[in-house]
Order: sequence, then structure tokens, then C-alpha cells
Amino acid sequence: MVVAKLQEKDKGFLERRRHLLRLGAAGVPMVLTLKASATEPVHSALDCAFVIPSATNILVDVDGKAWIGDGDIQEKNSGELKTSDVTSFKQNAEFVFPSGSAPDQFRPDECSTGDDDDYWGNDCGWGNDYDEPTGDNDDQGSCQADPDRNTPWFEEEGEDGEPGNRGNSYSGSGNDYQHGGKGKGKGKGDDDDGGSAWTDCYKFYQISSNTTISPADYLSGNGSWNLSGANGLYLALAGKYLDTYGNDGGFPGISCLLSILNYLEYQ
Amino acid sequence: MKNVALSDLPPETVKRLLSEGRLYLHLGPYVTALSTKDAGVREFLTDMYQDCSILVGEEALVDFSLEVRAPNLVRRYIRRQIVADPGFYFPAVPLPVKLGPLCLEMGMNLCVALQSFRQAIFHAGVVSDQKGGIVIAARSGGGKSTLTAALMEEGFRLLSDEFAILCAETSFLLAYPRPVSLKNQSIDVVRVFAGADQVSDRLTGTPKGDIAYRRLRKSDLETANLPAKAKLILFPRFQAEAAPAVEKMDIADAAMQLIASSPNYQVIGEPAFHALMQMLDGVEAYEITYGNTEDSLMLVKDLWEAVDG
Amino acid sequence: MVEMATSENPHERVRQFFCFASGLTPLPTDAKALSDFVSWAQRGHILGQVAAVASASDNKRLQTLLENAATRSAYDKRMLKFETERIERALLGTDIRVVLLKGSAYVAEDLLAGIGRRVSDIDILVKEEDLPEAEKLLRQAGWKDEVSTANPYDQKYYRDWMHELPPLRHSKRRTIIDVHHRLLPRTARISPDHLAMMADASPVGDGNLLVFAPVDRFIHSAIHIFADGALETPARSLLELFYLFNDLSVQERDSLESRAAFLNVMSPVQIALWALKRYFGVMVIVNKSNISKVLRLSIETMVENGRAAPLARVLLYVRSHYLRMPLPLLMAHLFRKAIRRG
Amino acid sequence: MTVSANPNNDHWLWGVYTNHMVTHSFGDTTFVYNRQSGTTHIFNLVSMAMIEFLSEKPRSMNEIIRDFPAYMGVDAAECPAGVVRRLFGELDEIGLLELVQS
Repeated sequence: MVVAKLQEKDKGFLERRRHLLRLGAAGVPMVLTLKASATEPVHSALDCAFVIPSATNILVDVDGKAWIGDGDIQEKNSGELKTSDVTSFKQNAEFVFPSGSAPDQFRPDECSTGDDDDYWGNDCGWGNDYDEPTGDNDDQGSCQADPDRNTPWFEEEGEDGEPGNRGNSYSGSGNDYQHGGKGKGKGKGDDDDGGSAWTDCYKFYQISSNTTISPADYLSGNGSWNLSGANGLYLALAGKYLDTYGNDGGFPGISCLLSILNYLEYQ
Repeated sequence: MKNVALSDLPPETVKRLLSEGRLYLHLGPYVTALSTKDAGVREFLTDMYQDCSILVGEEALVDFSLEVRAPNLVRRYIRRQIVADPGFYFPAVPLPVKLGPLCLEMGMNLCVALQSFRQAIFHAGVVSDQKGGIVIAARSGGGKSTLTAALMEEGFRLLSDEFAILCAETSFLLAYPRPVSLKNQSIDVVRVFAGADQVSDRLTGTPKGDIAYRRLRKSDLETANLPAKAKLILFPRFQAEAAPAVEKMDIADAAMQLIASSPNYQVIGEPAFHALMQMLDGVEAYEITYGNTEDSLMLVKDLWEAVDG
Repeated sequence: MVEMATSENPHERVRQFFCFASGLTPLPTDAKALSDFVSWAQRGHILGQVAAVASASDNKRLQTLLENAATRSAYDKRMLKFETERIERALLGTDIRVVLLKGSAYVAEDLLAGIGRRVSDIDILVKEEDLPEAEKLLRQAGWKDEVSTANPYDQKYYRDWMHELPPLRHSKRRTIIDVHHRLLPRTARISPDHLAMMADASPVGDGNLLVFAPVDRFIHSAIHIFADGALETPARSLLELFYLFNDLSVQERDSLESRAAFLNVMSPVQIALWALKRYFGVMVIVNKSNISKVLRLSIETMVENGRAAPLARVLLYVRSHYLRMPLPLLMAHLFRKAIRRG
Repeated sequence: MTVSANPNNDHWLWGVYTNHMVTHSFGDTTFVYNRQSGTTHIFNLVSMAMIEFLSEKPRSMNEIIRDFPAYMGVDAAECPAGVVRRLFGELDEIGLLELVQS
């Protein structure tokens, strides 16, 4: 550069400078920095919303395990759920999230009717019992891979993948996993529950059809999340999904959520 | 490779090229490879972009690749969503499948905003006549697109509805004409003055309300390789019932707002700084407030007449 | 060479692409081959690196794309350089010696490996005893706790178990700095001798900043990529390894394995050499028996099938975590992280 | 406060990285592009005056506090040390000040 020559020192020049100095003494910055990097499109990322067109329900147990599906569950005023509905909901769930997935505030407070999933729902138990499908010797590998049993992204690798059209050698094992997991969960539940027709070991959340979720609504000005209600739970699970699988699986709404998380990360 | 108009390609060729991801749309400074299997998106494209230039032949070197598709799992789970995938980290919003055209348009905008670093991009509409260009800065609810579409009917050519694309070497504005996106009430306003056949079907229930697109004009495509020198920068403010008003803006304020609206100014660095400063040396900037389209046109025409040719 | 049509065999194809990308082979002139390669490079975010080694072409479209990518990589480089300078400023007048890691080191030394990297954070290494003072000074210079890890759980987790401070984000510039005091977490299965590496580091110019010696630089990159979970961007990671390897003298290359053995990081270095041999035809002898077949398969799937390899990625992700922390800790971390994100 | 982050060390002379600056003025406002950071800043008459003052010759912090008011044509009361320090800090933070000699 060359430092720009001082502007013509017109009559007002010194006075304007004095005025600025007084502002400086009052704490006004003398240098402004322009922030331009990707502000605009990224801001529009914050505006994103997604629509859940058909009714979507979420079942959460005391450990924070969660099932997402479209089945219904009868609920008493006390909040107890019909056990057989619960079993069938779990069986037909589209997604199963492992223990710890649903944040505390979404879980049932207590569980007096026996919790049928406690036994095998803890941390990594659900991984190690199975043969490692790919022959990896790291048993631990299966822990992380485990939750995908109900999130069949490898069935649909490539955009043409139709349900059930398993594209590669991994998917077979994913499928086995899925069935193994479910069979076990169900059997156990039946055994434990015996005759009890109602259970308070779960909470049931419903999202009606055509619900629009704008993740940014759950975001406070300082970037922390304040999730509540069924939609908040949905976002929490989407976040969990994102943590594990990234954006590949197409969990509904995930791109929108990711765009916001990216915004927070890259702004 | 040769250029043909999209409308010259038989529908089955368009369909095949789109499904193979080899429909190379050559528009303004960019070549975009489009890929979709969605019939709604294809229909929108063949209608709104019918006069656009398509590169035909072997494989092209493209600036952007954009795939508009149903997200994998969604197809199975919620069957009615669609997503634009520009092939980089920035994810698009999944939308119900009937909103595919919106997805396409947003995806194309994202490509330019986030992957193009040769020209400085500012969020603004641009129109021009032989005198030079008018930059209409984007402000939420400011009415940029409505005003842009209205000026198109007043004999101005459309450079872009979404981006002021500033050439770093010449500090001239480049054209990237695309269908003008109209929201809510402005859809009917534009249908009235541009003719209903110039406006696409209304997409309802988008995250931004109703959206429709004003068709690309052949004349704007034919002049798309002509740059324009900016002469006037407007910051529109629409206020229901407001009396029309004009306020001259400090160029420094205008510069600040433009930089804040740029997705790539920071990335380009010094050439963008020089180009922007050079552009601003030759312009005046105004904030205009208005309550209806007639008022906004009147204000702009007055300001434009005062600008030297 | 015969006509440059791209091979159908995925391994051959990727190998050919890496040759173009690293400048070993001139870019193809055949339109189809060129466009296949360019779109591969675009997807892998390595066009900036390609631009740095490609010779000028009279293909105007190609030049345009390369310039576009070069502008983007110049920006990253500028950012890294400036942030590095800011770190030096923050620690001015102290005896703290900072080793620049990864991108910031490559940029400081103007290495080819520093071009075209997309980096959102800076990694530095300081001696553990200097950690409190370094942290204090960086905080004074405007680096604050990153919001997403400012919670007590993460703070404790990082401080107790990790090899770095919780990430600090500059309150004005929003850039992130990771201050390491080891190269892998305390809990890691392998424990690189970072003190030996620091002892061999040398200053950049006449300032307080240090960089690893070339052999250690390669070794650290291998650790980062194969033991620290950086293979999310396989093309970029492998190119980086290639450039770092390429910058080594014959003697340095010969000393790699003994140095790796001395530093206790044999396995990632062997994997790195195996990958360089497989994809760049680098002439090294690799003892494959030390490398898990599954791991090799995962890497091959990642590299040769591009991003469409979710399971391979999960395996690599878990593996890198596995290398870094014992199982209960890993699970606890993954789950707490999951809850917290909610 | 530690010595390191603090420019008070009287052996340290501060100048301006003039080669890193590209400027363009609109009236009293100057747009400053910093080549090193790639960032654009907006300076007012006071911050520009400090840049000019320090490009004349490098100075220590004490000299800056002592001599800047006179350079501005005001007495010290109108340009107190606190304001000068903060202004210095703003310029230092955006990477335009160079430690010339220590």
C-alpha cells in the first residue's frame, strides 16, 4: 500500500476526528471487520425446515432406547401404554436407536411394570453377542455398526436402490443383524411382561402428518439446543443418527439439521 | 461439443441425459451437469429453460454437478421427499417431491454461491439497459425479485435475479439469467404484468410459502454474454401502505451490506476487493421504500433518468 | 502409453487418477477420460492440488476449473498462514515452543502437501508442562471454549482422556485451534513417542514455531490418517501422504521403518506405505501380515468406491476410536455425545 | 496480564505491515484489505491516523501513548491512554501491527 493520503483537511476534519475520539473513549470500536464468508447462503441454511408428510410416532424406554414407526399405541390417561401395542410397534419400527439415544427429558420417569429391554439394552451388549459380520476381529467394531440394523442405508446404496435391493456384500449381514435384534427384543419382552396388559416403561410421542419442523426454532441465540416436545425428540434422534452415520442415510430431515450444525461449525 | 437449445432435444433424449447426469446446461459463465429422475423437475426444466443452451456430445468439464433426487432412505420411509445434492458438504433441504423445481433452483443457487470463486458474487438481482446496470440488493422481504421482474417488463434485460456476479478483471457484472423466483403475493402481481403464461405453476407449502417462477426470456439468454457496468445500487424496502420514499446511501454503507451478502468475497480476497471498490467508484446507492410495485417502478425510473448514460 | 481411456477396473482407475492428480502423469487429453478424472477430483476436493501440479493447458474450460480450485486453495492457505502468525503473536515473548502440525506446518514450509487442503482448524503441539501457560495466553488472545464442547462433560473428557485441549474457537475470527500435548490420546492403543519427535523438530525461520523433521512429518501424517480417523477424505489424505513421501530423500525413506519402530508407531506407517504402494506404485517393501485384512479392505472400499461406502467408513471410524480409547470409555463417550447433541 | 500478550515492553517497537494493506477511501471511511488475513476492515479517521502515525516510524507503546495525541492535534485529555491502548489492540488483533525491533 501505500497508506492513503489524509483526506483534505477541511474545516470539519479535525472536529470529526475529535468526535470519533470521544466515541472511542465511550468504547465504540475504531475498526470494523467485515464478515463475509458464506454468510448469506449459510444463513438460509438456518431457515431450512422439513415436512413430515405422514404421521410418525416415537416410542422411548427408560434407557433412552427409541423406536420410530407409524404404528399406533393405545394410551391410558395415566400415560400407561398397552403392552401388546408396544410390542407390535417395536416390531414394525422403521428405526431403532440404541440405549441412550433419547435425551433424559424424553424418557419415562419411572418404570414399575418391569423393563423388558434393560437386560440387553445396555451399552455394548447388543453388539458383542453376534458374529462380526465382516469378519473383523475387532469386536468393538460391531458396537458402532450395531445401530444400523434398522437403518438400511446400505440396502439402498446408490440412488436406485429399492427397498430390499441389497447392493453389496455388507448388507446381508446388516439384515441378519436386524432380524436377530428384533427377535430377541420381542421374545424377551413377552416373557417378562407375562400377563401385564399395560406398561409405564415407555413414553409415546406422536407427530401428526404434514408437521413442519424448523430446527432453528429449537436453537437459542447462543447456539445451544433447547429440544422439547415430539418434534424436539425427533431432532434429538436425527442428531444421534447424524453423529453415527453422517448425512448419507437420508434419515428424514437430516440434511436440514446438518446444514444447521454445519452452520454452527463453520460460521 | 456443440450447443443446442434445450427445446431442440427430443423429450426422450432430455430424459436419458438427465437420468445419466449428463445434461450440461450452459448458462452465463457456468456449465452445470444436471441429474434427475424426477418427472416434475424434468417438466419444469424443459419448460422454464426451453431456450437455454445445452452442451451436447461427449463428456463435458463442468463447473457444478447437481443431482435432484429422492434421498435414499426417504424413498422407503417417507416417500414424498426430494433433495438437491450438489455433491459437496453443504446439504440441501429435503422437500416434498412436488417441490422438486424449488429444489432444483435452490441447488443451482447453492452451486454458484458456494463453489464458484472466479467472480465475486453478491446477493442481488441485476437488470440493465444500454446505460448500464442496476443492482437490486437482497433484503428479507425487500421485494428484490418482484422489482426485478417488473423492470424486465419495462425494457430492462435480466442479468440475474439472485446474484450480482462481478468480474474481477473488469469489475463489470456478468449475466446468469435464470427463472425469477416469486413468492406469495408477488406471484399474482407478476402474472398480471408479465402474462400468466410467463409464470410457472405455483408451488405451495414450501418453507418460504408459495413460490412460482417467471420464465426465462429468449432475449435475456441471447444477450447473456454481454457484461454490464453497474451504475445504480438499490436497497429496496417494501412496507405495506408506505408512501414512496428515496434516501441516498453512503457508498461505504452500501459496500458493507454487499460484502455481508457475499458467499465468496472472503475466499477470492484481493481481486474481489479491487473489483468491488472499482465498481463502487462509479455508482450511486439509494434506499427506496414503497408500498406497491407501481411506486417502486416510479422511484427507480426517476433515479435511473438522473443517472448519466 | 496407450489411449487414455479410463480403466474399468476400479483399482486401476483410481491408481490412474492418482497419477494425474499428483502430476506423475500429465492430464489426459481425451475428453471422456479428462472429464471422468476432473469430476473425481471435484468430488474428492482435490482439484486445488491438481491445479498446483498440472501444467498449463490450452483447454480453456480446464484452465477455468483449475483456477477456480486454485483460488479456493489459496484462501485456505492464507487462512492457515494468518492463524499461524496469530498464534506466534499470542505467545510472543515466552519460551513456549509450539510445533505446528499438519496443514499449518505444510503451509509454513511451503510444501506441496499444503496446497489444496481444506482446513477449518489449526493443530499445534506443545509440551505438557507448557500447556497451562499456552492455554492462558491463547485465551487472552481471543480463543475461547468452543460452544459445542464447553459443557462440563466434554471439558472433563478432553482434559482427562484426550491428547488435546478442548477445541478453542477464536471469538472474532471463528477459527478453531486444537492444542495437543500428545499425538494420540492417553488411552490410545499405540503411543507415539512425541517427545522424541519434538526433540528433532526445527524452527520455521527465526521464530518460536517449530515443525517436525521430514521423516517425522510423514509419520505423523500416517498416524493422523490411519490411527486418528482422518480417512473421511481418502483421496486428499493419500495425496498428502504421497507428497510428504515424495519430499523425502532416499536416506530418509530408508529410515522410515526404523524410525517408526523407535517411535512405536509401526502399524499406521506400514498401512501408509502399503497404500502408497497400492495407489501410487511407490517402491517400498511392505509387510502386509501386520496389516489387518479388514482394514485393507475398508481402505480399498473407501478409496476405490468413493464416498459410497458407509460401512467401510463406520469400520474405519470405529477402528480409529478403538485405537484411541479403551472400549468402555469409547462407548460412554459415543453415548454421552449422542445424548448431549439432543 | 502477562508480558507476552502485552505490548508494554519498552524494548518492543511497533510498526505497520504496510505491504499487507490495500486501502480505498469513500469520504472519511477507508476500506482496508489485509493481504495476510484476507479480511476487509473499515477504518475511520482515528484508526487511519494511527496507521499513518505508526508508518512514519516504529514506536514503543509508551511513545505511542505519549505522542499520538499531539499527532492528532488534541491534548492528552482528549486522547487518553486507555483509548490509545484499545485502538492499538484493535489494530494488533487484525494483524496489521508488526513487532519491528525487540
